[in-house]
Amino acid sequence: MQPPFRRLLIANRGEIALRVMRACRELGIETVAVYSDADADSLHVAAADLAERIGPAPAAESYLSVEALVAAAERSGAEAIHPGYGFLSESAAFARAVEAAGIVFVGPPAETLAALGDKLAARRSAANAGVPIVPGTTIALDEGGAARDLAEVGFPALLKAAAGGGGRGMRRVEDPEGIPSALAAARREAAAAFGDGTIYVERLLAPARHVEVQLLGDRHGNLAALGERECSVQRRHQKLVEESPSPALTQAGREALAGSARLVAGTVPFHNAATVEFLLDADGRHYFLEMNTRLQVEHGVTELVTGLDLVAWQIRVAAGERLPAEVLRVQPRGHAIEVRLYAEDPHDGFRPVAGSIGAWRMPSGPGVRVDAGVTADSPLPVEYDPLLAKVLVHADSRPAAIARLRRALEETLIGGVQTDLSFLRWLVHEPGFVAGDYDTDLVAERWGDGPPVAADDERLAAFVAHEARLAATAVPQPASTAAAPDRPWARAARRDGLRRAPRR
Amino acid sequence: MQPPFRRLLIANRGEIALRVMRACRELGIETVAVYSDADADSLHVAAADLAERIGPAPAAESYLSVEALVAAAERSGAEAIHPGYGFLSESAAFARAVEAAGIVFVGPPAETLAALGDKLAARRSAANAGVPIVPGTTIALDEGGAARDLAEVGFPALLKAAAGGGGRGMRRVEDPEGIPSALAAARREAAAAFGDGTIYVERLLAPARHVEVQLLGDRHGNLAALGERECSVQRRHQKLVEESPSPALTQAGREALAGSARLVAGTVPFHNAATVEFLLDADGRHYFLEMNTRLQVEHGVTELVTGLDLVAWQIRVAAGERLPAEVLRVQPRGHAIEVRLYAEDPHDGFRPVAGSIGAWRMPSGPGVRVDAGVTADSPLPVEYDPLLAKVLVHADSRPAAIARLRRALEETLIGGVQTDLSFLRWLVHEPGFVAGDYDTDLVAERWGDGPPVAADDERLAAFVAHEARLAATAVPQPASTAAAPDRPWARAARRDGLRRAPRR
Amino acid sequence: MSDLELRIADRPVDLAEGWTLTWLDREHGVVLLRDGRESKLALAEGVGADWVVTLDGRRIAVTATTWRERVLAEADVAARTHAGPTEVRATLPGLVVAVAAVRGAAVGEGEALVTIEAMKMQNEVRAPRAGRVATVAVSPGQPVASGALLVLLE
Amino acid sequence: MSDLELRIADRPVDLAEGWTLTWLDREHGVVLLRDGRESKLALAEGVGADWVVTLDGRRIAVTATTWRERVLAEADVAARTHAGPTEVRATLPGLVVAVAAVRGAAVGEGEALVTIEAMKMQNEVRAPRAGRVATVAVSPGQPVASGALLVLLE
Repeated sequence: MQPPFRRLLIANRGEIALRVMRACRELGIETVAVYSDADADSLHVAAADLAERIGPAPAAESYLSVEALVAAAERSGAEAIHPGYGFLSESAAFARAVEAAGIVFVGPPAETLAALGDKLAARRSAANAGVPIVPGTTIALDEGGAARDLAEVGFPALLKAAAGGGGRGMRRVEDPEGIPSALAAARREAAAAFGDGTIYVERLLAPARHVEVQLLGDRHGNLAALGERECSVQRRHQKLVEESPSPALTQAGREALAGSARLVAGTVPFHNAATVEFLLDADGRHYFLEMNTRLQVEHGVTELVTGLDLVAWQIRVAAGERLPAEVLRVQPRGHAIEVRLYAEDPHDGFRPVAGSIGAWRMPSGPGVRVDAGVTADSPLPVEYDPLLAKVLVHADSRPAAIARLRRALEETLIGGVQTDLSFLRWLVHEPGFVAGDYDTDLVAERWGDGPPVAADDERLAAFVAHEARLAATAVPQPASTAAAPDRPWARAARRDGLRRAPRR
Repeated sequence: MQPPFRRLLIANRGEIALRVMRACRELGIETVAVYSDADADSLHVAAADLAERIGPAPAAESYLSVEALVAAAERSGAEAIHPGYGFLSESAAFARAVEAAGIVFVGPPAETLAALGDKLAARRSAANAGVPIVPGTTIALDEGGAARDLAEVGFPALLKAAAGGGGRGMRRVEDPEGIPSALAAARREAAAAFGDGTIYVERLLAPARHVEVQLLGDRHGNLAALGERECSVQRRHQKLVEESPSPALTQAGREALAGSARLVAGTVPFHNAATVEFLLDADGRHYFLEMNTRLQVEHGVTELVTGLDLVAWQIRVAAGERLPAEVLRVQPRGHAIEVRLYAEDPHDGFRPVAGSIGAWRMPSGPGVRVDAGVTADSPLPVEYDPLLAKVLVHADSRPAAIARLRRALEETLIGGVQTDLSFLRWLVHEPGFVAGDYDTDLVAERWGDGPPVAADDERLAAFVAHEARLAATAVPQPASTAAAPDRPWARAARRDGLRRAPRR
Repeated sequence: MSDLELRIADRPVDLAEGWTLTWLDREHGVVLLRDGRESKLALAEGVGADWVVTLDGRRIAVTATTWRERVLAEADVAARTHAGPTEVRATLPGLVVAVAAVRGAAVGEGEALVTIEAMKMQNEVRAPRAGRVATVAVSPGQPVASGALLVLLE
Repeated sequence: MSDLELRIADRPVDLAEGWTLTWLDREHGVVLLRDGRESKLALAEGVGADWVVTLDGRRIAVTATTWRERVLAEADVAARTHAGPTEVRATLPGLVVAVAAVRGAAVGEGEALVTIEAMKMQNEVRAPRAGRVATVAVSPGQPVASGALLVLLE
């Protein structure tokens, strides 16, 4: 196969930059990484054929700089740009600047990004197309009318940023008294994050499940709905775990969801990859939330059950290729689950933590896929998203996938910082999750900050610390290795030295 | 699901021991590792719930000791034993001793191991069942009649051990003069390896492809033929690369092969997993070679295209479970390729090399599976098979699988010893392999000892050595890290020290 | 046995019995634990008396002090009983986006003092006790390092 | 530049130009190479003058000698020109399964001397040159370490 492009720039960092590079390598496309000063030593830079510096550490001056990115693409001779997710992936201005420079933007048309980036306008379009939307306003809130609008929508309500996404600019409001402070906070966060403080309100549906449909379209009018992903395990309205198929959907519900997703996509000119997000209420009715015009973090779940490489297809349809019948008619097989490894403390409100990775052992073997952005001893730049890696499993049934995920998480070991691994290891044994019976309140209602450390674990930790301190005191270094911690030829000697250390 | 057994002992080491343990963990079965003195620090021991020492380093006194293994199983309370491949996996005596101790043997019935372990008897049975066999003798050679028998079969001919397998006790004979020395060598090797020097002869079919059919049966008479594996990339009659489906088979050929495999299995009482091996001649006719009554190294290729976990099914059918319709009727999807990473020098006749692993970087990301038995800094016990790991890829077509394999091998890095990685990286660009047009002579005819090092690579290696020597001389160690090469708290300081080293 | 005292969250803790520990990777503190029924991977990271043990993905801070260290620590506590002002410091590096604290103002425990954006989240730094704001050390738009002084409470 | 001379298989080799090298893991010798068009991972393992560089999975032995080392090496070679007997040694640890060499017998270059089984393979150790067997140092059934003397040829 002729490569779709000769050279492609990835306007992103971390695991998704590596993911896109892998697709490029397999397609025979040369890769260009970009990096801020905080990322000069990051994995994604080492993995690329070429690397371009785009600015200092703050994202606003690097990964969010349209100018710096387009200049890097021109300098490196890239024929296309893949934006990944986050950063500028849904920016119509970026897509327009890229196309204006004669470079192909791997994503939907700029006008579609603009139309669907306005979440309020998207709500109106979906409603007009006959798709049920979450009850709420379809026009912007203002301070004067907010009390009346929220009273109509009902409490608890959710304030959301029209330019929003990823849970930012979102605030829950319990009662009329809470409106002014919540509205001010939501506006401030939205303005800071998106440069647009427009806020609207939706009724807070609870209990509800978050289910989304993956779409893939070519430039010739073909559109595939590639099944759904269940994403109800969330904290701060951000996903932690995703699976496909959803344990909450009947076959009829699944088809209805795909139909609604196609209707939403039909309201705009569309090609490339996008995801239509819905809430599912306790009765299984679905309500349109928003359409994300980019690759999702959790795309791998769909790749596992369909056997398709979505990133490769994004690039191929961007180059004008047609989706073949095998893609348009693909049948999902088995069950896939993804868990996200974050540098966050699940015992302290999933607070992001800073620092540096120590040990880094990822699972492998049958049915396990790992997409990682860091490795042992990687520093964690505090400026960016704390996502470290995704562990995905695939098996022939949901129980088998959960068993595999348990096994995979038992093989996983991360040092240096607290991660959500402790939460994930709890989750895969949580009866509701195991039964498929959970909703977006799972983390808040069933986890909180997690159980206290069990007395047995405290005693075991004490035993380990005891042994560790004794070993640290007791092992004198052989003189020959004293000056050589980083010389390869000293490894064997050092290893032998360690073996002589007393075991208990 | 109720676990099929409470506790299972794995009578093996290396990657296959880890593979079986993963299946057990997913089934909720506790695992017991066994180890010789050479393996006390090996990965498979650390991965098990329990570990039992079974003897000194030589395999004859440890992994081949029926007595030591059965005793270890009894000591540890194991309800079942999985033999892996190699070692005692096809030993009827072992299977009988296991069953006599009231422990379940995860494999076909002992009488079946005995019947098919005699390759000569198996040839006769297959021929009687109407399956074409490779032309040759169906009775043992003796020194007196060998010249006459070989003259009838024709030259070149292949001497094979009746108790054989894995290429041992096999010798090629070009002409009548070569018979005595080849027969003596084959007998000696066979006697040493299997305790039985019985030899027979087959005509050496060339060009020929090696294609095999995976069988899986339960104790209730259900038998699934799970597609074929093409295994023609070999050195010393041992496989290096396997793929499924075979690029050499038409759909009709595929069905004929599966039919022959079922006929061979029908000559014996059968359940659990086995593989029927065939040669395919240039006209696409197939000839029965042998039936291996155990899991194959390359079983993962079939797992990727079928989505089934063969090891889990081995254990489940051993416990009496029935194969469901989804297994019996499974349809393969996509294309899978496995490459084996060996501690062997492909530039010197694939000679096994000893030593210790240094760097160890395995590929990951979409469509890549790794089953490894070692990790960074692992010593390589010289007593055992030099297989280090298997890298498997799965994609929607053969060209996409090859592209993925190229990408995966570019991510792979192994230090400390020469491996066959250089051969594999050549192979995935070799025009015949890429076209699917290759046979068992590929390695001998197209690789030999590989091309000489290119002049550009010599200059690049010189550059790297130059920089490495300068760096080794130039970087003084900060005093604070001098005594602490193995203390975790010194890592950050040392890393910072390294970052200050001059870059070029 | 040793004279080490093990504490978690400042409570003394007994040592688990029946386990063995094997180092798999000393540089990174990876250990294998076995009790004759199961095995598990864990981490031991630390220096001197201060260790973090990671079990099932959870980091547990453990102090392992010698008799000598305990005697010295008691003397230290005694010297500190004359309590002074409270320093409120940043726990994460980030960008100050709002400052609610006003010099001289009285604040209640839990009252918001400063908002810092880090890793895409806005975090409110709150007063650890009631008091009076003696110093405001930062202003909006200012990046702060981890551990930087934000507010001094009297 | 330096005064290092680079040799592969005892031939001097020029240094590739236009490449940059970055250390990714010094302990294991992992380096990243870039030339402005592509990047590749490689390994540099060694000590002193003797290095093994792994490119595309292939280990290439390279010597990097200083002027001083070269002068010393020349003196060493001069001293060795009075050739003595040839020691045939095991290149792998294994088990001696057959000994064809007979003390006092003449052997041709390439003739089998000893068969060693290692890693499930039988390997024949052959005479590196024609000569006479002065000593047979092993017998069948004997395990040998890597580097062990097998046969002395005169």
